[in-house]
Amino acid sequence: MVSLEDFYSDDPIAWCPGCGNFSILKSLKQAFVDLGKKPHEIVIVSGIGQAPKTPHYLRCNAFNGLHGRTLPVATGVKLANHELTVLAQGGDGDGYGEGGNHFIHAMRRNVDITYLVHNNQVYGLTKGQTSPTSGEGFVTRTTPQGSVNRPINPLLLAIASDCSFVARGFAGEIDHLSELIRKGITHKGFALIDILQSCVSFNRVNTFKWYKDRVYRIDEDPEYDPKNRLMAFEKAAEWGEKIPIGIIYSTDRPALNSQIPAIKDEPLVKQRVDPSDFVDIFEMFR
Amino acid sequence: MVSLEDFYSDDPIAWCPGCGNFSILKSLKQAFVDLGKKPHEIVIVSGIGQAPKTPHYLRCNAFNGLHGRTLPVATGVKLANHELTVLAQGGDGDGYGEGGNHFIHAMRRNVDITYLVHNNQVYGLTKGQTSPTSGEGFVTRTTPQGSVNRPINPLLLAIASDCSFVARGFAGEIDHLSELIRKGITHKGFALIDILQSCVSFNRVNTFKWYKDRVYRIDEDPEYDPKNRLMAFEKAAEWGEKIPIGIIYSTDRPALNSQIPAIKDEPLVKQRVDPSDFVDIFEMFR
Amino acid sequence: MTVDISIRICGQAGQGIQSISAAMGKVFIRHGYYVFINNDVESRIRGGHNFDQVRVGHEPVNAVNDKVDLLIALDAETRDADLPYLKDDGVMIYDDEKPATDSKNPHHIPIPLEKLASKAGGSKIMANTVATGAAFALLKFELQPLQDHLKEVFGDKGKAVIHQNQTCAEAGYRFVQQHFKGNFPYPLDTGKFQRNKMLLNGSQAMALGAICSGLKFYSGYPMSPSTGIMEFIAALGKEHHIIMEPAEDEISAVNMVIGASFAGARAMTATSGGGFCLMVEALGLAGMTETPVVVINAQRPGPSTGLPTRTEQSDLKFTIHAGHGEFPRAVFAPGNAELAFFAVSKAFNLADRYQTPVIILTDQHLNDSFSTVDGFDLDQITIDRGNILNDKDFSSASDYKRYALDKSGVSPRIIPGRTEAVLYADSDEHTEAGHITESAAVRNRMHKKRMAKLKGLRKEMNAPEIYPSRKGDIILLGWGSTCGALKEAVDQMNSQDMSTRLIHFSEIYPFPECDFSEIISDHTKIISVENNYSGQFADIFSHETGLAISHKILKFDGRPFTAHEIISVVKERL
Amino acid sequence: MTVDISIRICGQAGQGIQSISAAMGKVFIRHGYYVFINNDVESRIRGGHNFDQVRVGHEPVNAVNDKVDLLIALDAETRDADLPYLKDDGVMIYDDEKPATDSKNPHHIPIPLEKLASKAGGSKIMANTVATGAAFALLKFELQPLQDHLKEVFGDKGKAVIHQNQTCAEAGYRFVQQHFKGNFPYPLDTGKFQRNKMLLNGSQAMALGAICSGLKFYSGYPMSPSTGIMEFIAALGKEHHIIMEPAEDEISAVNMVIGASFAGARAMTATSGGGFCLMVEALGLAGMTETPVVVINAQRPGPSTGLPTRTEQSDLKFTIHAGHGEFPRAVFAPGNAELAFFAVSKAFNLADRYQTPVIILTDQHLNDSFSTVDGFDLDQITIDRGNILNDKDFSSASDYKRYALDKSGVSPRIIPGRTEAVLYADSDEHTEAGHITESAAVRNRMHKKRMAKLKGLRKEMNAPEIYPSRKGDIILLGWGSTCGALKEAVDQMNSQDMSTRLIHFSEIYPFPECDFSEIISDHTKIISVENNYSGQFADIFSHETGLAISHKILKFDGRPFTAHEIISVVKERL
Ligand SMILES: Cc1ncc(C[n+]2csc(CCOP(=O)(O)OP(=O)(O)O)c2C)c(N)n1
Ligand SMILES: Cc1ncc(C[n+]2csc(CCOP(=O)(O)OP(=O)(O)O)c2C)c(N)n1
Ligand code: SF4
Ligand code: SF4
Ligand SMILES: [Mg+2]
Ligand SMILES: [Mg+2]
Repeated sequence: MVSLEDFYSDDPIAWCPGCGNFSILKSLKQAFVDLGKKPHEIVIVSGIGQAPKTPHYLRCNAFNGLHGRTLPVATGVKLANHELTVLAQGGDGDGYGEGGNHFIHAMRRNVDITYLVHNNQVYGLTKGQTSPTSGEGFVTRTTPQGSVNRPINPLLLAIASDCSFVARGFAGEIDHLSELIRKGITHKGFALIDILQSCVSFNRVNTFKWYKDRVYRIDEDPEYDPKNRLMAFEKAAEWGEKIPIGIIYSTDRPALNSQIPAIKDEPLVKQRVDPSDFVDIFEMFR
Repeated sequence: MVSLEDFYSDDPIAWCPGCGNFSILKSLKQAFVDLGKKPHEIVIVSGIGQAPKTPHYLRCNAFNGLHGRTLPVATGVKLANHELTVLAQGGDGDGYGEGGNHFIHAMRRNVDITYLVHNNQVYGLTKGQTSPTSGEGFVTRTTPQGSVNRPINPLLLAIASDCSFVARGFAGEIDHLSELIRKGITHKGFALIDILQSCVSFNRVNTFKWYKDRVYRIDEDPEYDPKNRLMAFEKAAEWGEKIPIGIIYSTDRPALNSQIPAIKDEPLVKQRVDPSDFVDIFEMFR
Repeated sequence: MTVDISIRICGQAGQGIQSISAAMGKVFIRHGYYVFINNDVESRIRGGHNFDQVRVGHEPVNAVNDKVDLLIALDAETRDADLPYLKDDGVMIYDDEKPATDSKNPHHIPIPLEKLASKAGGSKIMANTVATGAAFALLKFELQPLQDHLKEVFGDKGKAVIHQNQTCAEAGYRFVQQHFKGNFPYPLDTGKFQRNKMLLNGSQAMALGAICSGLKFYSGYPMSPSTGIMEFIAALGKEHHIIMEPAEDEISAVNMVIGASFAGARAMTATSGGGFCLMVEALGLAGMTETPVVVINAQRPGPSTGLPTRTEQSDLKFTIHAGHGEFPRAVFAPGNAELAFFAVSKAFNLADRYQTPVIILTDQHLNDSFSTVDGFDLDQITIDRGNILNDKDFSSASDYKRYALDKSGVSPRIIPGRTEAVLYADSDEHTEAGHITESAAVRNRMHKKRMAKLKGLRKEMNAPEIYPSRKGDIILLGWGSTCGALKEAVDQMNSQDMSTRLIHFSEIYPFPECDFSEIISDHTKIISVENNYSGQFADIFSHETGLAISHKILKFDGRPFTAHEIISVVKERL
Repeated sequence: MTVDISIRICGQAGQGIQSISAAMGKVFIRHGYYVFINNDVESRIRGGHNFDQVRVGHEPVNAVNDKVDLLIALDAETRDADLPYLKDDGVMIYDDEKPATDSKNPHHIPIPLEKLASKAGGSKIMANTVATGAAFALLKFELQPLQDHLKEVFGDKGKAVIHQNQTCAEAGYRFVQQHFKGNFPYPLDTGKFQRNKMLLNGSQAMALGAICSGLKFYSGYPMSPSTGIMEFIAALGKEHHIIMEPAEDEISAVNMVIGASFAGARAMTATSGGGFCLMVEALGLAGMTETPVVVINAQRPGPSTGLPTRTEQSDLKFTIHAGHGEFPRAVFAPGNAELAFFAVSKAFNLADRYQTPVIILTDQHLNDSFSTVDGFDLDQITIDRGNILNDKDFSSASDYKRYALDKSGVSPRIIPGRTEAVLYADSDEHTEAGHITESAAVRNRMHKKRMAKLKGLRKEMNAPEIYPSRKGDIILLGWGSTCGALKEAVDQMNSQDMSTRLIHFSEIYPFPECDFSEIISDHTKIISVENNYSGQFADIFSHETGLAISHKILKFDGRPFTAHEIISVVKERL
């Protein structure tokens, strides 16, 4: 049995007071406890930004790599040892800006990892520039006249990529978010959880209240069927007065790691190799 | 008046006999002629692969850059001189693999360029490896057991990104393709034209006949409304026995280049600068 | 006595340290002083331990000092960490609700910063303005210039805000006047108001240099310590007709810049090491297609993410050799903000004239530190776009060949759309016409043509600065942002009868032609000083000149050198 | 007389040149010969001018020859281009429907290649098999071994295909026997069948080296000339339990590899210059997080896309300095396929033991050329995973610190999930526990710890090969794939009374400890030979050893050196 204490880290938290990341951290720990995962069974791969500092603030294996490169590293970890519970984690700039290509391709690969994007619609750590999810008209020091680009809708991209689990959470709904994370981890395949997170320092538009006033849970609508892709496209396109949270789309297809003959029997890291096993390999060249 | 001869290039063509690229080249020249564009008014930015050799085979300004980097270069060209007709052009690997991130972001930027992707579902120039659009089960030297990744559906990604003009053409329908290219160029904003192109050397699955047997023109269906995004998602998801070609989605939103105050009056390249204009700029530091 | 005071303002991120240093800087330069402001911040937005250090003098100041005369502590923890840097006769200001360890020290002055701020109608957060007022009182500087500054800064926030701030400043000022009975050893005479100096940081200087040289297009992705350049250009873009396009990643940024430059606009990008890594493939693209491009690589301590908000000079060899294959380039490493301004301008001209990438290598210390510049002489700036053909230059447009062979290595270019001619640019090896070739003979000619540019570029490189002009047995050797600290060290060593000279390089590659035979004899000791682990420039210097380096003073903890530090190591080693 | 014949097969891409060279190679090594096959192809799939050159000898052959004894021309245009490379007494085979310029030359043998192919029940495309048969007849080599080979190659295509091919081969063979009345000067004795030699290219050798050393994970993106490595690993992946994951780009490839390695699997990627550029940021990541990783950079002529299917050695300095900031690495540049096999194995061990990136720098000539190897002694391969802790090694799992300070620079690692302990790996500067730090003191310790690995690595580097052991006034200096041509040049020069030695480096960085005082005197002339424009290795060598280079022989047209070429330049210059 694991408890919250097992996930205690003594590394002092460097986030701003009031930042939405604190709640996400809480949800995440709770999800691990609920799943009964032990710290050493977990690997969190994170990028660079405010969000990616998260793994330092709990106890688990952590790889805090490059800005934008979480998904390839996490994919490598999972394929090397699919017995680990692997999460990738970063901000909206990290995941949808610098890491956009990996995002698209990780989804089509459908490797069994859970991807948490702390989406504050701004670049936090670098002090508030426009991000791929910043709204049109958003004024920052890089867009003094307001952003003129259409924001990325990560959920639509995910459904278009036939991502097998697509969800949106809100940092202000800790239990619901924790449940989404739990389900994402349990899901066999790539799980995207885009998390609305307020940034008290640099996003004065999409504040906690702004989100709070808009979000609603789709699981309260009995008609909504997350297996229906067309319905999912429609739901995912909703943004504005009302913003849906919950599982938007989910589909069953085999995870990459379950399709590779080389790891049918055991993970790569458990396979022992002896050079002398390979005497026959040279025959084809003789 | 321009004619096809104006677009003659003496550079010998290095494609395989029977390659679908020949037809695309033809459609492209025809589109320029039909639009009355002069060679020097056009810039084609291409990547690396078989498809990106295209601009050498006609007369126009050409920038044959890096594998995967057509869209940023083309964006830079257009923003520097929006009076030019700017096209970007490459293969499926170039555009959806190496260049995937730029693809997503060019669409949300909606810069007024036309993007032709010669989609042969394989890496041609490097001799036949699996590409992002290769079908599941496609056997190549990098996927000897058959590809297990879900292919990218570029049209779905485009619609999800609210790309303002999304079309699919087929190299086997030269006039139709030429018309799509013409419309793409006329369209004010980012126009994606994904072109089904047979590769006689490395794709023995998706052959000319395979495509020919499947494609049908959506403009023959009077009910189909390319302005309807949900309808577009549904149509774009069609792939298999029947493959739609034509304009799948189109929407009106201002092109990036029309929204930038700096080039309201004239393109950047026409603006003359004199250092002495800037005496006052230092005042804020005094 | 000439004044040379250092003031450190320390506290948590978010407490408004920079408003204090900015206020001081602005007011002091407007009263005839030279100011240098260095900031030392952590990679976080709130909390932690950060400081700005303001150095003020009658004479130019261009480096940080080890010890400070005045410490303004906005928070208890950082205060305790920074107290050791206070001179013995220095004075500290701190909030009285955060008791000092040694509260009996008469030079440690408790002030109810937050209380006064609240009382003055502001919130606690305006404690920084109270502290600014208090510091002005300690320095015996008049209050009015500060009040005028606050009015200017908060001008567009309305009268109420101005009033609150002025009240806070006055409260701090008065408090010190009433309660501080000690003696602050280095008062600052207010003197006359004048606006003949500028205070700006390296990022701003480079952005200005670019703008004044005709920059038309910028694309970038935020990365400390380069972000300031992008933000400054974005701010001025509308007024000066410059496009600043935020990119999805650094690869896109540099390729957009190449596209814009190909189309005829002066274009630039800036980044730091990690982003520069991602741009490296495109450098070769610019080299091969012969597209002018200016890239600023503002260094920070590596490897990898490293120390994002700190300084280092460890990308030198990487920058010189970045990119596969061989192609010509120039690399500058300006020594201070003023040199940086002109370096950008020269970079644009060389990029255009040689049709190849030019890289400016700076670092966090140069980019973020504010220094005082008398002004930039715009007459020194010329805009030379190189050899560009127009319709009148052709007999027949169809004969135009983009890569026509020429001994200089430079073929005339055209701007697409401006002439009837068309051009083919190609990243593959190509013929004169720009078409892909497999010919060994053509390859040889084209590669030699491109590489021939290095010869021309080498002649363009400025020789290093030798300072001062009189002889010295000891030579300090440096490059880039260490210039200020090195000059100060040289001055002090000379005043201490250690006959010393500086050789400082602001232009590095191709290594400038220079002859040191006049200044170096057999018993000269060359001591290289660099902000990196392995002495990268020392290697290059001795390889190029054949001169041996006697000692290397290397520092790689992310902090800039001080003159004092350099001198003590020199003394220790000699 | 010992045999040393060169055969060039030229034609358009798609005409099956490689089937001919492969058939010759396989049959000849199985009959006791040494074979070296070099290919010279354009970056296209059909058409153009391409050739394979097969060199066969009784003694080991490891380089290309300038002139050929037999030219097999599958097409008229390429034939005319290649005729100048035929020796005066050489023989040419060509299709009689594509008349030769000089059709009266009795050594130019028209054969109805395509007609015979069609008649033999195949299609015109099997002209290549007819030509193979014809060549065998010319060489006076028995037909049966070729027929056996065809049976083996087409085994899984069914009897009909085998039969067609054998018929074609026989038709060509008989045609020559009946019509060729001339004399082919260098017949090849068929000799005894034996299977004690291997014919393989550098890509295959490196893939095999990796597999035999426990490679478990590979990810890559196709790029000539590295693609062969990936394809070979993919082909064997299922049988040998290796994952080969095709990546969306090179950035993803190297980061996947880092992830897999972090998780405990031996992992590798390979690419060429352009892709390597994109991997450079991740090299620093591996350096900082101390994750073992092996990267192969197979060079081709740059800059940029350059000449995609050709060879060059121009990424050396870039590779050594690639990545911002400073971190330890090793760089190998094996001289031939056999050395390359073992280099990969050593690279894995060093990467694991020093927890840092190791780069293998090869080129198109090494990767794509086939050479004959007697075999690989697997006993010479050990798998050393370095210092890895397991549960039994801890008193308390919670005390584990990933970056515990150690003078060697190497801290024991754990494999995530295998122990109760957890680890924090970070690309920011970090504490011993792996958490982000801003401390100058910790930074200093950590950076020194990492850089200390260079000292250990340097001791691991093999000194260069000196060949032959006897003295020489002339020293040829080389590195990487030029080894074969250089050795041949040395042998020939010595036989021509030019007393010459080779110094050849297969391991380059950190520069191995080596002492040349024994072999170099004041009148030794060191001539460096490199496939690049600027003599990159010559610079490094003279910087490291203090020895001056007398001459540089540089070649950068994308084609490999021949011994003859080296010798003529030496003679010209001395
Ligand atoms: C290659 C590279 N480019 C840029 C950076 C600088 N950088 C660090 S964090 C960041 C953006 C952070 O925004 P986001 O990912 O949204 O995370 P947040 O801080 O908002 O949580 C950037 C641009 C970097 N570290 N590496
Ligand atoms: C950075 C980089 N990686 C890899 C390559 C090698 N490369 C050249 S073309 C190509 C793929 C071509 O496939 P595609 O884009 O589909 O074009 P096609 O040849 O099929 O038209 C690759 C991988 C390269 N030139 N640059
Ligand atoms: S800057 Fe924003 S995202 Fe970062 S810690 Fe502060 S509030 Fe959170
Ligand atoms: S390889 Fe395929 S895509 Fe390339 S030219 Fe040949 S047929 Fe066309
Ligand atoms: Mg963010
Ligand atoms: Mg393709």
